[in-house]
Amino acid sequence: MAQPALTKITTTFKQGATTAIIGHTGSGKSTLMQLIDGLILPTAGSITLGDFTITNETPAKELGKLRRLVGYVFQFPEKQLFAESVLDDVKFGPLNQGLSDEKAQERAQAALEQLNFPLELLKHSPFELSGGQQRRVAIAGVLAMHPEILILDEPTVGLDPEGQAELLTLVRDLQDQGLMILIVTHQMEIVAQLADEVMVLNHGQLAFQGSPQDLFIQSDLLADNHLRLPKAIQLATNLGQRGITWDGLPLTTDQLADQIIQMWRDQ
Amino acid sequence: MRTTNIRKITISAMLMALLIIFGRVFLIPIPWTHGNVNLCDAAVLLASLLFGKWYGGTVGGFGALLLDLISGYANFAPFSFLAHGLEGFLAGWLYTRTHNRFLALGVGIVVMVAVYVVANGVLYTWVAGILGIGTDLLQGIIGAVVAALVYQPLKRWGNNE
Amino acid sequence: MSLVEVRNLSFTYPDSDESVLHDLSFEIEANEWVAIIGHNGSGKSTLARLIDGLLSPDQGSIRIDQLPVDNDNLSLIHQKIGFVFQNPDNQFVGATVADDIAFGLENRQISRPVMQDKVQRVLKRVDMVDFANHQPEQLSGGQKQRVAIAGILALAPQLLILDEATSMLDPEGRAEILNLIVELRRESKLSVLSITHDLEEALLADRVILMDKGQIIKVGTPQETVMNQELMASHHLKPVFVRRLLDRLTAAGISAPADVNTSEQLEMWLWKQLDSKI
Amino acid sequence: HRLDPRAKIIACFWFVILVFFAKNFWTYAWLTFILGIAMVMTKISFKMYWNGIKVLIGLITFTVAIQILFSSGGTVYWQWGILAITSGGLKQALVIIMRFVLIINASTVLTLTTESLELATGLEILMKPLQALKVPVNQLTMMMSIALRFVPTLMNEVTTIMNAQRSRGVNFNEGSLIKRIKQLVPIMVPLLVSSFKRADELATAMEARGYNPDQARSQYRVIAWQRQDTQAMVAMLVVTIALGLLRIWL
Repeated sequence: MAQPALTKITTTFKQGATTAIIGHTGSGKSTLMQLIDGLILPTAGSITLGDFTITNETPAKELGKLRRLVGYVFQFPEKQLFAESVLDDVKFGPLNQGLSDEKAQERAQAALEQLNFPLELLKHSPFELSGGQQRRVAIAGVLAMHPEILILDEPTVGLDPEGQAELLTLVRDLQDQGLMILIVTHQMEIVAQLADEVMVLNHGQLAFQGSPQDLFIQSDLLADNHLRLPKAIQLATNLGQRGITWDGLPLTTDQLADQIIQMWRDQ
Repeated sequence: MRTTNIRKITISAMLMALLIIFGRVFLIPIPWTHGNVNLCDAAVLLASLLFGKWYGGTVGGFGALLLDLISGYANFAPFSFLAHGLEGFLAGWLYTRTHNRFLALGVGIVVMVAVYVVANGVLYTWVAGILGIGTDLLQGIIGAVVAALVYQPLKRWGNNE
Repeated sequence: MSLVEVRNLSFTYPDSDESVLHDLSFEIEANEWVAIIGHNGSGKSTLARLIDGLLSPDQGSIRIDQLPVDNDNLSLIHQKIGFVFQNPDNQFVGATVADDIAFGLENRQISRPVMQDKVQRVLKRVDMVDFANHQPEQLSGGQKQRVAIAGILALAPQLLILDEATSMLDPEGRAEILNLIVELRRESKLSVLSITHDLEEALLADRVILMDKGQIIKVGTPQETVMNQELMASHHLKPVFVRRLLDRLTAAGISAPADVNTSEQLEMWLWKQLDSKI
Repeated sequence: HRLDPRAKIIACFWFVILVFFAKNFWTYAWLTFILGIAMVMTKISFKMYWNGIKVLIGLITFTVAIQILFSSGGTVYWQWGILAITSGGLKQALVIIMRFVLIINASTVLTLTTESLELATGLEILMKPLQALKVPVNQLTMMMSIALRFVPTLMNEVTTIMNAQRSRGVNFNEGSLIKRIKQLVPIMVPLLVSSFKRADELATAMEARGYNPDQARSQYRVIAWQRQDTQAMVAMLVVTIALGLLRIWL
């Protein structure tokens, strides 16, 4: 424990916005998320979430309350399933919050429905489901707790392309509902498609915070952090270097296509 | 095509790793003794319930042997080998034969406690042996309760031949 | 003479009544890179396991380098095929990197001096010499997969099977592994069978087999398969970037010449078109 | 430190057996002296050794107290019913304390100076003779080395699972014994499920890499018995003879 996992980070996260947190393995991303969820306490400094302030001396009871604000979907969340039925597993969080069985069941069903989970499987064991279904059950278990801040750690890793697309749609739905989301990811496509803001951590220090557009034009910063641009942005960047001017760097294939078509027609 | 046999080795290895983890980090503080009991018996008994006497015995015996060697109780290692080996073997054997969880786990922990009484008696004095019964028995009972609770949702992975 | 010959292969898992593969036949030539694509549940991983003799087929036959894959030839088959699995952690047997690389050599009872020499050589090849005594917990996913590949190279197989070997890695690790494979193929006569649902990865192959519901839907060059947007979409695969952009442009009445197929070609063409227009 | 793990394991058990043959003051003093030298040679702080004893302090205190109060013989210093403090009792208590301390510290020396991987390798070779009894030693040692390899991996998994459960509202380290036991279910079930999955995948990977449980394998990792190991064994022999002499003459 000689080296601090995070050093003197000062930052704010916007309410209702989606922030992507990126950085290579060991950059301190998970540590930061665990601090925000009160799973570990800061050695020095503080974190404020709404009315709560976490410091080194925050008692365990307070942390319990804090964790109700934050929903944390861990990497490979399906690995956390344990109950004998899907419904019991999703109800676990709400019951821990002290809700009645009825209310917990209501919330569980609503969360599963939002995730397009086939409700006829409610009584089945979660271990009988496919990988994609298991992940949806696990995410439902967090959403059923009605968090105000949602942390997603590498939510698409290990899913097939269809599952990945479904998950991105879900995140967009949650964004539309005004939920504040923090996504830890290595995938720049996700940053480009979903994030309002992006934060780059490097060896425990804040290397960048700003909009995805601002990040993607900083080639040195990207190279230092071993970040690869998505193909669409890479192409746009290369064309930019060849003298083509964009009306704001396109972030997705669709945006790139739109701008090219526009340019073509303008001539 | 040979995987069944190799699977026996890998499953036993994972259960041994779990035994070491349960023995080293899953400690339940016991209020009136200022001490902890560890949960390695839960791992032994789960191995017995899920996979029968050979797994129970092998995992219990060799897992406990390793656990003692790496946690600084080398003096106990041969006794632990015997205690947890017999515990796992008998619990597995009885469960396969009778399907009575209470009997299987009960006999398993009684045998384990008995071996430790002898171990303490031989190593130190008989007084120490008898004094150890309390915590060993408690540890065994807690291990058995945990094993019984966890066994239910895990049954489908068992292969109690 | 093909390296891999699959004839009328069918397979059903013992505890299920639905068959996973029906009547498959195809070949892989020596020094060829074949990618099998298909979404989850298409049977592609099962197929790879059958080829390596890790499962036994219900019907049909598989030959590797003329040798039938059956119980009598298993150790020879495993000698000819190196298999990299999806989860880097669950194929790491040894306590350290060097121990893990030696695992396959130990199984073949190679003498210790020869082993030491081989371990050093493949460590150098995958650029992991400094990590020889590291434990798996100290490595990234990409590094673990490199160790897995090193362990295979030490045995000098003829065919390398990659079963979703990059799907649990971050983009950097994925690029590292794919570059390594491309280099290895340049240096030796290694054949590759890669199983993936990442079409960008399949673009690197010489030939692509599209599978769905246990059947081969189409076999062809990446151009004929991966670049066929309709075909990919109808089998739930996410089209590659170049194809999607070209299709968007075509829909708007902008058509690229037929020889524009890669990101680089697209860049050159767009530059010329847009630059001349400005 | 640099000894062959086999030498260390043998020396440790040898020493523990010697402790049983210690009878009088001089024999204990001799063994304490020898163990003291070994402990100093490890260059490990005495705090670590104390930690080993601390765990058993309750048991030691109880045993000693009972030994003092219930033993008889020698001068009686204090008596109340059947309880008595006698010189014989005190002497026996001292002997027991010495036994505890010597045995515990001897095994601590072994553990602190030997990595678990070395221990497993040492154990493996010491078990080899059992092969004659048709014990599948190769398979057992393969199990043990895989077990040690996966302990850190599964430990990380435990941490993640516990964090995930805490963020779902579980408060560990709180509540009655029953509640604590129940809280283990959501940790242990995922842990076991994932271990079974790992075991399955690992078995397939091992087979693909040419592993055959019934076949002999060559060894990449070897431990070599060196002159210093023989010296250590000779030293143990000297210690034993000296102990014997001390027992007879004093």
